[in-house]
Amino acid sequence: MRDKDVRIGVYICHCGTNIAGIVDVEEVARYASSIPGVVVARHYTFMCSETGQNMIKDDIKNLKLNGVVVAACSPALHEVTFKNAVKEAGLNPYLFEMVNIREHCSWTHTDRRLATEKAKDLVRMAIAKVKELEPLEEVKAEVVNSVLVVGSGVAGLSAALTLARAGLTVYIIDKRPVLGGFVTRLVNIAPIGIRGREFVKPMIDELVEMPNVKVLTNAEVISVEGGVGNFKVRIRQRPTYISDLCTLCGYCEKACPIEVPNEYEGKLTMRKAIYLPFKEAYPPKYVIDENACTKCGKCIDACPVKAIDLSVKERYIDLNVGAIIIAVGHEPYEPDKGEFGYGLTRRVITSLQLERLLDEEGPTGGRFIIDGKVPKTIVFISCVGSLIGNKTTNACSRRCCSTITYDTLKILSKNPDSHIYILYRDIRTYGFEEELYWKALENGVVFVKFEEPPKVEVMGDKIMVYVREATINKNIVIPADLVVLFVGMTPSNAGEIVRIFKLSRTADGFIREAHLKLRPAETPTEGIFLAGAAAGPKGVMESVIHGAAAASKALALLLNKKYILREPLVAKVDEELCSGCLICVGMCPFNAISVKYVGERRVATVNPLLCMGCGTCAAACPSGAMEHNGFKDKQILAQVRAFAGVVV
Amino acid sequence: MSKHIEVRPEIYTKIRDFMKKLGADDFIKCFNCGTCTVACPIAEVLGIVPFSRKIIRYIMLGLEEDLVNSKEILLCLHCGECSEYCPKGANPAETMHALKTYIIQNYLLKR
Amino acid sequence: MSPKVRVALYWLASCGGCEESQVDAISDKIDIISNLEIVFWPVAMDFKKEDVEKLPDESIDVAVINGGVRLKEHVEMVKLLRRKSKIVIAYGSCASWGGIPGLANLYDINEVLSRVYSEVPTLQEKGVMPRPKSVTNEGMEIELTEVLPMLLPLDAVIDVDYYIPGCPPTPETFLKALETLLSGNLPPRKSVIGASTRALCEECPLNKTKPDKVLIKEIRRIYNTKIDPSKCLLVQGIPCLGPVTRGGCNAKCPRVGSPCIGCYGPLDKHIDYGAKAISFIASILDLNDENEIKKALDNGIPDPAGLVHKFTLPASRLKVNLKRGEHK
Amino acid sequence: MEGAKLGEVAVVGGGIAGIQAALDLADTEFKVYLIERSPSIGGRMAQLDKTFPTLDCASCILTPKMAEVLRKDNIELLTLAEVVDVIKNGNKFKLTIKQRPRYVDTNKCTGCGTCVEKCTARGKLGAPDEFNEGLSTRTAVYIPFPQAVPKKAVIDPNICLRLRYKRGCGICEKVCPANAINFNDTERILNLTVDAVIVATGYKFIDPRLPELSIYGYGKYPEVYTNIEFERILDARGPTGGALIKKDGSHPERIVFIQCVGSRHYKINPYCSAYCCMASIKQAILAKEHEPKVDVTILYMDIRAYGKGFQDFYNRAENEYGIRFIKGRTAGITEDPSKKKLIVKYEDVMRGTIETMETDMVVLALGIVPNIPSFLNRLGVVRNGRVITRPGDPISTYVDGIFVIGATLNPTDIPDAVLQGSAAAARVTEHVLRRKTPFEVMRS
Repeated sequence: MRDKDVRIGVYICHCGTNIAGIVDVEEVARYASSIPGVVVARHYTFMCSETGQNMIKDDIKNLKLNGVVVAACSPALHEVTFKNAVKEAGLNPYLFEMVNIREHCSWTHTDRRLATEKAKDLVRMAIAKVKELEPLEEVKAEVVNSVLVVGSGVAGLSAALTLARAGLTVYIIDKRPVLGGFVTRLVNIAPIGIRGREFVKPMIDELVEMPNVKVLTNAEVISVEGGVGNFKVRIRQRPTYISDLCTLCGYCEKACPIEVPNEYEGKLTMRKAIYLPFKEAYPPKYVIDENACTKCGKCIDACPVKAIDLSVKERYIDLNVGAIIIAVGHEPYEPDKGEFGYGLTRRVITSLQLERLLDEEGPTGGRFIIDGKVPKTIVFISCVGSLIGNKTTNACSRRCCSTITYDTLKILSKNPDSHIYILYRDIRTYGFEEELYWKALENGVVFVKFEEPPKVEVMGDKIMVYVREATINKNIVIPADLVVLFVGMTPSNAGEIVRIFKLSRTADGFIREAHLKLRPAETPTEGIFLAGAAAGPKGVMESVIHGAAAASKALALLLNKKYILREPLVAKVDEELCSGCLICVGMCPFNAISVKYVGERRVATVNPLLCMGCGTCAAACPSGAMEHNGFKDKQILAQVRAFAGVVV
Repeated sequence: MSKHIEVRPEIYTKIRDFMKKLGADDFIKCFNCGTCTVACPIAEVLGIVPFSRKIIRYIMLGLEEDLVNSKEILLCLHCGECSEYCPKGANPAETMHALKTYIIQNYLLKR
Repeated sequence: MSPKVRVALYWLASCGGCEESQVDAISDKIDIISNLEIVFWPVAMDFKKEDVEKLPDESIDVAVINGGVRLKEHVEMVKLLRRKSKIVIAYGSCASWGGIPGLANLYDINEVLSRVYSEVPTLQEKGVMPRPKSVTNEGMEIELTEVLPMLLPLDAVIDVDYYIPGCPPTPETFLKALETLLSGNLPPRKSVIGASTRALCEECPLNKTKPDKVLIKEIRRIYNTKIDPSKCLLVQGIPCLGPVTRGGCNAKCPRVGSPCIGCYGPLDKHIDYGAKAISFIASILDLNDENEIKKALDNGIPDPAGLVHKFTLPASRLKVNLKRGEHK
Repeated sequence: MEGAKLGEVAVVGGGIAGIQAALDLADTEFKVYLIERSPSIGGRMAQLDKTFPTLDCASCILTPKMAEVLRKDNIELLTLAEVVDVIKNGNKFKLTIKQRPRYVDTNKCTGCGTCVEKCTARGKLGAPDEFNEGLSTRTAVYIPFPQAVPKKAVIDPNICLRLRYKRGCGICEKVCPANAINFNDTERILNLTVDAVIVATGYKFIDPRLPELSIYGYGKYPEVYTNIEFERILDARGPTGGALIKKDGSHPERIVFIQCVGSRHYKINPYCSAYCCMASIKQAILAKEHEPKVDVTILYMDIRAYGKGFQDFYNRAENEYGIRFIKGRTAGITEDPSKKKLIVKYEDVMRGTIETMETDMVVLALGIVPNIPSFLNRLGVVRNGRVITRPGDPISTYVDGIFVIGATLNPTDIPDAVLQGSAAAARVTEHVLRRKTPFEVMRS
């Protein structure tokens, strides 16, 4: 209790006429000065101005104030201003309380008398709280100047490259055996027309040459501890079995007796259990598909440089990083068998398989043929898995419309005689990409808008696509040689990522950002940032930008920084009272509470760097041992008592 | 599924080529906004909606029979309002004009 | 030899368990007994009210009172004892916060009386209500004291110096409290003596078996659950009140596979024991769907007041005299 | 602190993209000059009532960022300032900036508003209030809007009686409690040398009075509004105090939104303006929240609900708020003078019928054009009215150190503008640090 020798200064702001127009500020100041413990109460046109701040500073020094109340605008606007003023005058800034008598009072009320009464109530409550406040010190923590980038798709590469170029140490990991992510499967990135693998190649080339970059493939994060500035991350790296001696000679592949569908070719072709994912793959060596490999050892015998060792075990790597960027990307929607005819014939393909068919380096050498024939009539069905289909995210996948129109142009340039129909819900070629839509139209592509999703029936050589054409008010059928399902983006492993990093997801299943509009590259956990399609459907260029934006946040946090300061408004355990019941540990959404021993006793302890001050633990603590700095029961109750005069 | 009308891509190509020769193939730009229908002074009066968008749809879908049976084309007065308002420059008026020729060549003459 | 400590013992609305625990505690402690001079103990010895009235004020060193204040007579007696005593101790849960009889506060007093005197099966004549004044068969006029509309904890009527919690307090608790009192180093007034300052979990041997995160998907009841007595009961879904209840009993119940029911009552920081209890149970219930939560609560806690306020209702913030059924 | 700076950067444009870039750069220890043409930062976003799809109050989420700009020691804010030229000089850029006079000493002005209250140039003598899109008037000395940053008065020399006639009035000078009025203030030319320039000059609306758009009757019928005007009507800080009312003060029974006005038009903007579908859906929802009985129709061509949470928002508008979505474009708006109703004729494309709708208000979802400052033209990074950037890095121009973000580049919504702002800050860091010996920073 600071009650006896408490010396409080109260400052009421006019905010021009914003507050003073409705609230009788003089009356409030007079009233405040009558409250025991208040040494001085003043009012001024603009407390936030230089003059206003000096008023507070001088009083703190001259009148030896040990508590300050400012009644002004929203703390979101000027709490920092006044805190700094209080600090500069030599008083602990946590002995200051701000009251919002603008948004909460003058702006919401019209009756001068009642608004003034309310302002008095609010001021009285704040004074009561200040009497119970305790000085607090900011938490200062050393930072590790390195960043972990989880995922090596375009977004991850973009982030890693920026960070590495700026000089931070970067760890980039991917669960796949090679870098590059989803984009490596694309033949054209709309609208720039660069092949996906070629797009990421210079990024990867630059990155792997940098001395401050460490690449880990086949690797996944399995646990995260610590907090902003100093995360302790444990990574599991599955064995690659093949050493850097590999010369890509390919003898192993020839010797391997196992064949499985090749996912890098959209499963249109087969590959061996030991294989090279694609030409430019990094790391430049063969990989073994653990699920397919029978460990028969034929490859070992075939390898002329003895690069293969099947006895390698998985390993665990512990990293210390200052920040983490989550760029785990998306997975394309995989239609069910029979969904729009998929899986019933080789002539119903997904947009991904289309990419491979259009690629000069793809299974058909870039000739647009299926089953040896050039498909003449081609029907595209858009929004499969995003807005229509068996399991939808019910969210637009954003990039498909531009890609579809771009792909039709590509097909028409190869086979000008093709007839292309695009069945769509809405054409969403936003921004300048509308021009792709216009180009597709001008090249004779027929667009049919549907309300009810089309139906697909396989009939011998032809695939019949049924849809209602609204303009002519008739049901039409298109006998197609090929149907391309434009599949949406679904969250990639987001459930697992969300669990490990203690994040949350939006209704569509993608990872939730700190604020959809103004903090799209951050997560609610400080020091963990978000990039690319992990946060929601995104194009290649948008992922580049998102990656750079996430990197910017990490740079601001870590570049040339030795320490970070955190507000001490966090949860704190009274170890004397804690019974070690562990209820709080399970409550913390940020993994900030752990167990420690005081002698024989087990008690909870809060890592102030991880605690985000949400207060959940304090509410859950059954014994009252856990309290929230600045919002302790006694402080809140003092306010309640001051308001209502009731004994609580 | 017998109620469904079959789309005829080759007919679409045929008509498009024909129209191209007449310099009237801007219709392929049509993106179905419906402005022409509202702009047309006779569409509503004569109850021939959606005109001229529907006619363009017939071509796009290769529904030749529907097309040559469309008396609407013959009713068009070529006032040019539709082309004036069309935000896409698809020139529906020109299309109607050229289609008259097509109908006459392919339907009336053959009969 | 120092003068003996003058002690008065009195019971209010009580089951007698408290007396048993007192006797258990000191019956073989000759050194303690020989130090005490019992001036009033109507349960065990023939003392009358007049005996106390005759004593000078503050001539009793310690008055130990158990049971809740249920009758007008109780009010008179405790006020008398307060006047005559230097230290008054609320002994047991009933005196401290009302105890189990306090659950009657959920009902109107007339409902309570009607339940007791006319609804429950009896061999006596049914429906005979207590009358303030009556004449016995022998022609003697007798007076009965009145029942108060609510049961009150002791400190609602008089100032209480110390509390000894428990239903009943274990003999060890009582001995520890006596030790504290006799040490001469008295703790601040109004504190709990003889028990722990921390929650029960600390002294529970099962606490070690808790996983890092205590989250449950279902609330189970003991009558239809096969309990593993070697594991934390809370983790098994049993709403054990160990985390929210004052320790000091040495976790007697959880030790034998029975959940803590909260008889040692609130901790120093609690404003409302029941609210804290329900809040922590709600916190660990790891369900998100509204219907699932409702199902879990309906099945697991059919009588919420009976669970979280079994011993503390009269001392809680819920001061309303609830009508039947409204507490659900 | 000066020595610790990584470099100096000019951010041109104080909208949300520029603000974000400036904040990130300041946090990364750059010295930032934030150059804004108007008297306050905030840009278009400051004019918005709410934002889609979260319906967050725009000023509630933007104002803290604006206040942060003021608080950062690393940011020097230049308002009323326009960059007239940028010359590349080795690794540096020389900027010539023209700063218009404010006639108010910002060091003295406390933003108390006394001068605004007393200013004689008001009403007919005032000027259209830019913040309210001319739907109300403002005085000659004014504070642009309640949350303006800096919250300092500014004098409009075009209508100020004292500045126009060089004598008389001057009442503001007399009433100002801080002695902040300075009628002798003059235009200044500032020169800056910086390591990099970020351009975030935003966009301009298509003029609704263009001959091609005359069919919509904007300017002819008073109840035809542009969407930014309608936003001001919805806003509590707006000309109607947030009341959804027509110019005659009555409440509308029906509102029709017309999409793609000046967008997706071969004679105006062939491209899509990307923001307007969601903006109209938002405004439709807000209209419903203001007046639950109002009947709202959106005439669209394609609903471009492409961003995160957009489709959900669209579905909610249709299913929860009962907003009607009709695919179709109108060919014109007429008025029934007897009923004082506007008549919108359109084709319901999905039903193939011509419909006529009587309505009280029409809101035009206006197309937008990148606002490209002329110095970018001179730097040679503009072709056909668009900024040319590197393929694969959409914010970096071919002039190293010049970055372009937000709607200057391409129609962009707020989250994308914010991301580009941060990304540009990252690009500047790369650009400046890589120019030094490689990995110097890492070794230190």
